[in-house]
Amino acid sequence: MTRTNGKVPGGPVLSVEDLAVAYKIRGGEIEAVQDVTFDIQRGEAHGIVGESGCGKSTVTWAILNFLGANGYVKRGGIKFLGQELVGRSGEELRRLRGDQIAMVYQDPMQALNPSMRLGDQMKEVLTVHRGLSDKEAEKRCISMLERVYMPDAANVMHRFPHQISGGQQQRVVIAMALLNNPALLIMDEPTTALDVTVEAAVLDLIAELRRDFDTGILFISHNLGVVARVCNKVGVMYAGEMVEVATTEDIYKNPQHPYTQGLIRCVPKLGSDKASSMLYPIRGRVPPPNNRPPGCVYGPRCDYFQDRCREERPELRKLPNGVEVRCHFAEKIDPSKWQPSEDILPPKVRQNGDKEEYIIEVKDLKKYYEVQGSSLKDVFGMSEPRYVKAVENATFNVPKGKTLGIVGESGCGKSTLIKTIIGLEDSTSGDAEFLGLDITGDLTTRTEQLIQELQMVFQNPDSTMNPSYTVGQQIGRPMLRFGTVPKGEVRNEVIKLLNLMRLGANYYDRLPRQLSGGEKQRVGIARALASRPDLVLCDEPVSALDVSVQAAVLNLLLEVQAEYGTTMIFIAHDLSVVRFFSDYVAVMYLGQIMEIGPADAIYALPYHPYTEALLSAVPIPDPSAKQKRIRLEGTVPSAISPPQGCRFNTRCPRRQLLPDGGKICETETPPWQEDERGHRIFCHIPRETLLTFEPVIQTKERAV
Amino acid sequence: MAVAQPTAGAVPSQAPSRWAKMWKSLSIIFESRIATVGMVLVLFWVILGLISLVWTPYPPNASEFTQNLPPNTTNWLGTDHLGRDILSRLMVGTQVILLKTRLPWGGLVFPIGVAIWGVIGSVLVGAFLGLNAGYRGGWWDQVTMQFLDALIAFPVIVLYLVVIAALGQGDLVVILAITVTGAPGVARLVRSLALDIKTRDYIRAAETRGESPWYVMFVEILPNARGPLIVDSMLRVGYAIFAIGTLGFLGIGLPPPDPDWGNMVNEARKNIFSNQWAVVWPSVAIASLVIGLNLFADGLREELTRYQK
Amino acid sequence: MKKPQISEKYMEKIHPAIPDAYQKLKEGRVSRRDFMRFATLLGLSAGAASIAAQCGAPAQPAAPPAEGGEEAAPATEEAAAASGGAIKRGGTWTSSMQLQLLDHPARLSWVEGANIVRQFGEYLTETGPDNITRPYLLDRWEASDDVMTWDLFLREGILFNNGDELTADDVIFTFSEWLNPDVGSSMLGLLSYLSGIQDVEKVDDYHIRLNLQTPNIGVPEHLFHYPAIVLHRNFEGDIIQQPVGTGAFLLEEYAEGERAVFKRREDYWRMGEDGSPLPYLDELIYVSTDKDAGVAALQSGQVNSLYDPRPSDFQALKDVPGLTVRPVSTAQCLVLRMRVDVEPWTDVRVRNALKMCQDREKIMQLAYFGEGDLSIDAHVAPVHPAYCPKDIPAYDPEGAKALLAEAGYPDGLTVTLATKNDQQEPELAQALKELAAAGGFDIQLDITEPSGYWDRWTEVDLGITSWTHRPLDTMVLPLAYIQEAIGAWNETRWTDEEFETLLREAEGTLDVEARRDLMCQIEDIMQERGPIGNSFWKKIWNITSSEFQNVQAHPTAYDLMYEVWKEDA
Amino acid sequence: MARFIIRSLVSTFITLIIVSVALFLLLEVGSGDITVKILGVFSTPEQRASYRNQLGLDDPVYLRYIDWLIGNEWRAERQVGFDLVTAPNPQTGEDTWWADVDGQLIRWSLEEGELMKLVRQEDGSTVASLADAVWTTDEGGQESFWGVDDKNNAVKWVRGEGAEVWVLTKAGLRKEGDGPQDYIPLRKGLIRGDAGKSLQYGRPVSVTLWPRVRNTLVLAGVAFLVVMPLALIFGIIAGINEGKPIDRFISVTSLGATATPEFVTGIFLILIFGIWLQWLPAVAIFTSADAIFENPALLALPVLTLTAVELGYVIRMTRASMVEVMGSPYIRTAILKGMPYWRVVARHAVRNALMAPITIIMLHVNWLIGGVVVVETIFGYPGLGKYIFDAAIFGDVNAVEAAAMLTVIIAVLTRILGDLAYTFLNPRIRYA
Repeated sequence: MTRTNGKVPGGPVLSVEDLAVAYKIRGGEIEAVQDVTFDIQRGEAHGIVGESGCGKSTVTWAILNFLGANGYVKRGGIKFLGQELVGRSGEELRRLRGDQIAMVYQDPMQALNPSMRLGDQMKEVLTVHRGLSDKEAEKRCISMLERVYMPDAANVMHRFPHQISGGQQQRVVIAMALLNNPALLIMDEPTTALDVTVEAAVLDLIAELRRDFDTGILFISHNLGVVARVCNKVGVMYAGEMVEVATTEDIYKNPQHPYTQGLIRCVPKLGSDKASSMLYPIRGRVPPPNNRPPGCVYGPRCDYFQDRCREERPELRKLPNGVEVRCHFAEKIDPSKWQPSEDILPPKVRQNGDKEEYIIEVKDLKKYYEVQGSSLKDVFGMSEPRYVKAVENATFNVPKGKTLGIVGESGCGKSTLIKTIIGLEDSTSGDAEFLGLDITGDLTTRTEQLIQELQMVFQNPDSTMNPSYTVGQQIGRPMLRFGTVPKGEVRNEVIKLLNLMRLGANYYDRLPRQLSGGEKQRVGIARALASRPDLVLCDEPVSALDVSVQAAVLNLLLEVQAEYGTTMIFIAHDLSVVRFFSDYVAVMYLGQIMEIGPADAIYALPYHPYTEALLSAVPIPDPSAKQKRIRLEGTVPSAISPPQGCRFNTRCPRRQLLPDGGKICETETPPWQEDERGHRIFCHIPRETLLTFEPVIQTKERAV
Repeated sequence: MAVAQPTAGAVPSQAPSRWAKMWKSLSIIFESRIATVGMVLVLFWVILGLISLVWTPYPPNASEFTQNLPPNTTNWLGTDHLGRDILSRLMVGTQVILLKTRLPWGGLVFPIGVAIWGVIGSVLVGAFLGLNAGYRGGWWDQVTMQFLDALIAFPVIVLYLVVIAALGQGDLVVILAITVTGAPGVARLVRSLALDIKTRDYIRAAETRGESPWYVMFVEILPNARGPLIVDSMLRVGYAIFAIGTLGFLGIGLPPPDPDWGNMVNEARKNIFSNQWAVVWPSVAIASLVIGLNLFADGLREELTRYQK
Repeated sequence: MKKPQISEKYMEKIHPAIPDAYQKLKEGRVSRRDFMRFATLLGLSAGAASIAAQCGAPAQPAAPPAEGGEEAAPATEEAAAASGGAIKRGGTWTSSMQLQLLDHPARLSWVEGANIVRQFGEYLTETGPDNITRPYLLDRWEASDDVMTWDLFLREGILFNNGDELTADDVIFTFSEWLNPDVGSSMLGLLSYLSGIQDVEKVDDYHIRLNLQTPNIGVPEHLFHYPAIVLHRNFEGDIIQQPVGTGAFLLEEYAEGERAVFKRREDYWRMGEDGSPLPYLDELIYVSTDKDAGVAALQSGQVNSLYDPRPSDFQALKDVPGLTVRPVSTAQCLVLRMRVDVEPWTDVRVRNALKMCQDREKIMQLAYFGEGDLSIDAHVAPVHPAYCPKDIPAYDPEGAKALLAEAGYPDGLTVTLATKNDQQEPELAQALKELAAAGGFDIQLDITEPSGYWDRWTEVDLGITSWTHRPLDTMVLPLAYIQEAIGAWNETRWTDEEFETLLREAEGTLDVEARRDLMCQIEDIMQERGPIGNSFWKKIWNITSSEFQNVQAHPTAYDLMYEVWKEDA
Repeated sequence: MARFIIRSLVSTFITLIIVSVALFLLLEVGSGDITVKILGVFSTPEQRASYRNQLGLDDPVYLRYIDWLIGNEWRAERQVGFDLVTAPNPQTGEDTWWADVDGQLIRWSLEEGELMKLVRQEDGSTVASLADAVWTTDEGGQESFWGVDDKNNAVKWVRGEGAEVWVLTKAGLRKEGDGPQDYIPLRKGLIRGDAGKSLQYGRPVSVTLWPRVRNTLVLAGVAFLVVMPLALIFGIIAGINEGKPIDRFISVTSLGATATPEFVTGIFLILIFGIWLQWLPAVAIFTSADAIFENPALLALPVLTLTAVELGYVIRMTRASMVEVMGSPYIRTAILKGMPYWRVVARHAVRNALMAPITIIMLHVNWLIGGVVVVETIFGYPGLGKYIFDAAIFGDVNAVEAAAMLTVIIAVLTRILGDLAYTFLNPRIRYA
């Protein structure tokens, strides 16, 4: 299915030159983007990566001339198929949008009109731009939906957005974008809101479409791994500037700009762990647009900073190897000789004694929620109560001073599990003991002392702190409440903790809105530590942070663990982070732990089929790595009526290995297959068979 | 372990003084032109009312002049049908609304006016109910919301009429009526805020500290609802003044002898044929104060949302 | 115009006292108005009395004590002048008046209801706007010398609107309803001199005799008491279901709280100036609105009249073009009453001190826009026939102060004045508060809802009570100022032996002049040591669109519509 | 969706129960001794006590509530032993209560110690005769009889012990012997349309109320029909032009209109159009029951007044919603799909933007009714609002209860309508 638009092939689809975008604000204006230059050829996927606030999205809005009432292109040009877009009339732009230039957005749920049928939303692209009849449009839409592997495409046309899953919504958005076979497709973080297995499928789709449609793609992401999988060329943005543009291969293997190098050092490689590798955060933070330093914008954070960098703003220049970079000293920097400066040096991980003393022991823990149905019977409470089986028979132990990582996609019950442990919910049945004390009940059943021993670190830096109170008040509160510190000492103790978090005493009186995301997260950790707990539960503590900050926070947690010997349970959806951070890992699916054991064992053969699928879906920031492609069909079943037998049986790609196509999976609960190290797999497929799989990922260094 | 100062966090460590903080939170008002205009309007009446506590051009209830005079140099706003100075009456009329409440016992007077006490009442009751409904959820929520739904189903004026029919007139009854009619709205607002705020992680943090529900509601949640609550209260004071005016107009508002704007309109309207000014001034007073509060609230809301972003 | 003549003999036939009165009239010792009142009281038909008065009166009657008389006279003259011109028939008259439940006319307790019934029912007598009572359905009445027997002679040939003729049976039925305690008419109390229906005697079809148990001079007035509509003999208790009467209009619709609609009747017994039966108007509509809406409606011309305008309504309407305002003096007042059994009011000096603090002119100005007649501190009004004119006391705060000091309050006195926020009481109270401050009184105001005040009106120490209009002086004083009334309406607990004796005498005195002499003393006693202050008598107003002619303002706000006609707009 | 609607119905039902309890408690119990209002301030405590007994005010509150809401003849039937039925009074058409004894409608009265039986005839008149031996003897040896008296009460007479009671005749209070010892004043209850008698007008509330309800529905309906399209159009125009002069103009004007009380707007409209220009009727003078249909101009100023206040409010709501929707990602999607601007507004924005205001507007019907009270009072418009106001001022408890209940029902019904509209507009609920 190829179609040319009668445009001259050969020239770049999009050519951005010295683009500067400014926003007018009260009392002046802010240049959000400066001097951005790049080209996109037909069939090329050009990625833009960078941390939040770097101006990635602004570039896309500028291309579409959708900058809002107060934004405008201040300098530079945007050429689309050779024609200048800047200064075009609204009507001309309108004709291009949706036709020649299409866009896919981060959150498909938000991007689709909640009160219009999907078919209507799709069809109008054709009827308005191409003047097709409703019937023809419908046919085209259905075939396009089928093209993006949408099951039951004809039916989906009549549905509303809320009636299909997030992955399907994104497929609809993509199909809609492709309907007119656009020359340029702009994708702004198209998979960020999706689970990892769904993300993998969507990324596969994008790669495939790029080939088939010969479309130029501008792909925006903060995730180096995602960009590596989709793009052949990458631009790295920092503080509104393009600091490096190169092929994907070059960016990952031979980063030229110190910022690019820093970014890559921040990200844990899949399979690396805290004992064998280190994360090096970039110090400082991205400057806000109205407060950028003179000279090189990256200067204050750069390890190679020199006076020239302060005085002279580097130009984006092409190095002999074709890489474009904005650095005065690009040729002179050898990343392999880089040594971390002291302030970002990660702690040495202390190996706590091998004595396996369990601090928490959980056995067959269940958590069910009662749900209300929507039938008449339910309204009058006459039907049988139904339950969401959020956690089913969870069994695990965590040794003192160790970390248990829990991975799984959204809705797998990992959050419920730790909520039950910490006592925000009571458990439905099963046993759970913390240092021999029962913790199956909720907080109201627990003693002050027990409460004090279990604390939690939260995911969202913006909501982890109460905006109404100062840092000092919030860290001090647990001390006062549990009386761990005499009243007069609280301030000193808080400052001590702040120092441990690498925050100065001057943070004591600050309000949360004066802190950056990373700082808030550190305060959150300090608050959790304030009552000197033995067990800290970390609920995705770094997933909302930019990579450079993420590394710093992970290091901090390691340091805390080293300092206090704190035991941790660590939830994340990022398998690399979990692997890096944890001693033990549990993989959950639909409320059930599928596989649990020492971290290295999970990431190596034998895999549970679900683990295998997860691993194969992880985007790896290494274009050279070979990754097995296993994709899960369908969507996660409802937790109200999970599949009988093995909960994974409806989607398991490996059940064919069993006799009868895995009939047993549908009828019988799988056995726990355990090895001598305590690595347990919840599967009917014998361990021996599982061992025969190929490793999912093979890089030059190691195979996972 | 070496402790390094993050460079970006290097801010002068001088803690800002209380006054500076207050000024800073006030300065948010001046950020918005709308809010400033609104505040000026409101302050105008507050100051006029404060002045009237010690001085008015003429005694407000004394019929010293010719009846129904148009504005002139002696009586800047003219006189009413009983020959009383309208400006003096307007000024004193501010008092009962904004500055004082007359208790039924021995002519005792309590500071702060009926409109404001009424709103304070509805905020207290509404916040209490809304917090419990929103935070505790479940049974609490069902019962509270059902009860509030019933209250909301009453047309406000009808509820006023019923309360006043049952309890008679008086400052306290008006306060009660404003409280009763306002509380459901506040409760709904606070409930929705609480529902939102309680999903925040710092609430989880407080709960995992084993804080009591009261602590969570009043210490952790309520302060974060204050922005919208203050904005809403401003609007509510406006409604209350509107309502007091309406009740006064209907002749069942604040009891005499203090002049009541609504009642001034009511009395003057009979003579509107010969004297329009006596209707215009109290009308303008009510409208300007309500507009002032609305603008103030609107501006404040805009600034607060901008601030949060 | 040729003066008609009436022989003294004719007058004598009617009542022996009339020639005497006529003599006084001729000598100018009584005003024409007083003569009229007296003569018709004794049965001389109004027409005849009026002729007699014209004959007998000197050029101008002795200055009547009140302005009301003067103003009423031109009004009638104007009407008379107009009636000489071309009377137009047809048209609709709309008025704003609150309408309540209406069933038995005898049970009426509100004038509005009487204004409805009066349009299709009639009275035996009529007290005109001039406060003079004339025969109406009666041809005439005769009273015995001892005023114990009253003969009522019915006009013949009057038809009810259902075709039946009005006879003594109807009147006797009506009396029986009044006297039946089960009906609950306020007539029962008024006719206390009749022990029962057995005292009402049918002499023939057109002649009814009343045999009084006690003498009473007020019978004709009583027969015009507003519930005293003459009923049809078959009346069953609900006038809305059975709108049968002798009046000039027919009731088309009555909905309480909404409206009443009347159409003209073709066969009414009285003839208009043009020789055809009254009424002139085709239709009357009463719309039940509150007064405020009524005022706006009158201003905009949506209605033509407004029932009993309040002073504020009068203020609002008096300058509206197209409206004619007809004021009329009344005996309505706001009494400043002091309870003489409670300190400090036990001391007559304190009472008089407070009375001296009344700057009557100013109080009337502030409380009633000056629209009244100044009063002395006695409950006798200039419109009362036997009123004895007195000087209006002056405002004397210094005197009051001295008197207070004498009574043992050299530093003044703090008192609480209770009243209701109903008519003009708050304004009066406010004005008095300021005026009395100079006299050493610090008056605290205690103003409540009307019901709140009526709950305790007889109990408060110092209060302002509103009293309504009663046509005779002797009708009001016994209600509130005698021993017997303590526990009932004697709100001040004031009794005075001399006063009571004089009052009893006045009640039995027919001769107005003689009664006036008694009243002079009664007024003096009340001024000297009485329990009330009284600054002014209210006026009321009839405000009607100017195109309506022959409109009469009545002191009790009766709508007399039969002879009203409408000019072409 | 079914669940949503049923929930809303159930909630409505509970709401009405709560409201009725609240109303009853406030007015019947909270407003002091109602007998003072009926008998007047000059009545004696003895008279009031006797009358309280006759009105059944001595019964426990819950029983009175049930009587008030659903009637009490079922309760009285247990005492009397016969079916109790109503028959119209031939003169007034008002319902009167009778015992149905074998097809004969009967009442009783005690005269001189003898029980008289009053049998209702075809034409509505009664024939009196001596009642047969009907006295029953209870344990205490007391001979008593439960029957229906001629004042629509079920009463208990005790033989030889006629109580001295104060009877309120139309003439006022009268003391009578031969009175009953106990009373159940018969009524059908509010939900069966019997709201009792208006203390102000003396007629059954239901008779006087309905014409008023009709008038108000016409007024509020017309106002609603005027306000809604205008408000939505102006709100949308302002919303899509956020920050531009036209938005400023609409916003400021609507704020001014909202902040100006109805009574001010109304007064000046009367002055200008009714009195100065005399273009429109100044007040609503109903010279006939159907005046609004005969002369629709009567509605002009009241509707205009209501419109001025309501319009501003709804415009502000709609504008805010429109602004929010126009800033939403799916509108961005639509624009970036290259949809023409008006298509974006009409097809994508309006429907979503109307969802929030429509529910709020329906909730706002309360305010409309509140405004109606004021407007009706200013214009003397004989509607429900003025009815409530007059009744409240008069202390006409029965009328206030019935009318307030009715307003609540109207408010609640519109809320259900709002819910339905919301359901219709919002597929998330429709297809949940």
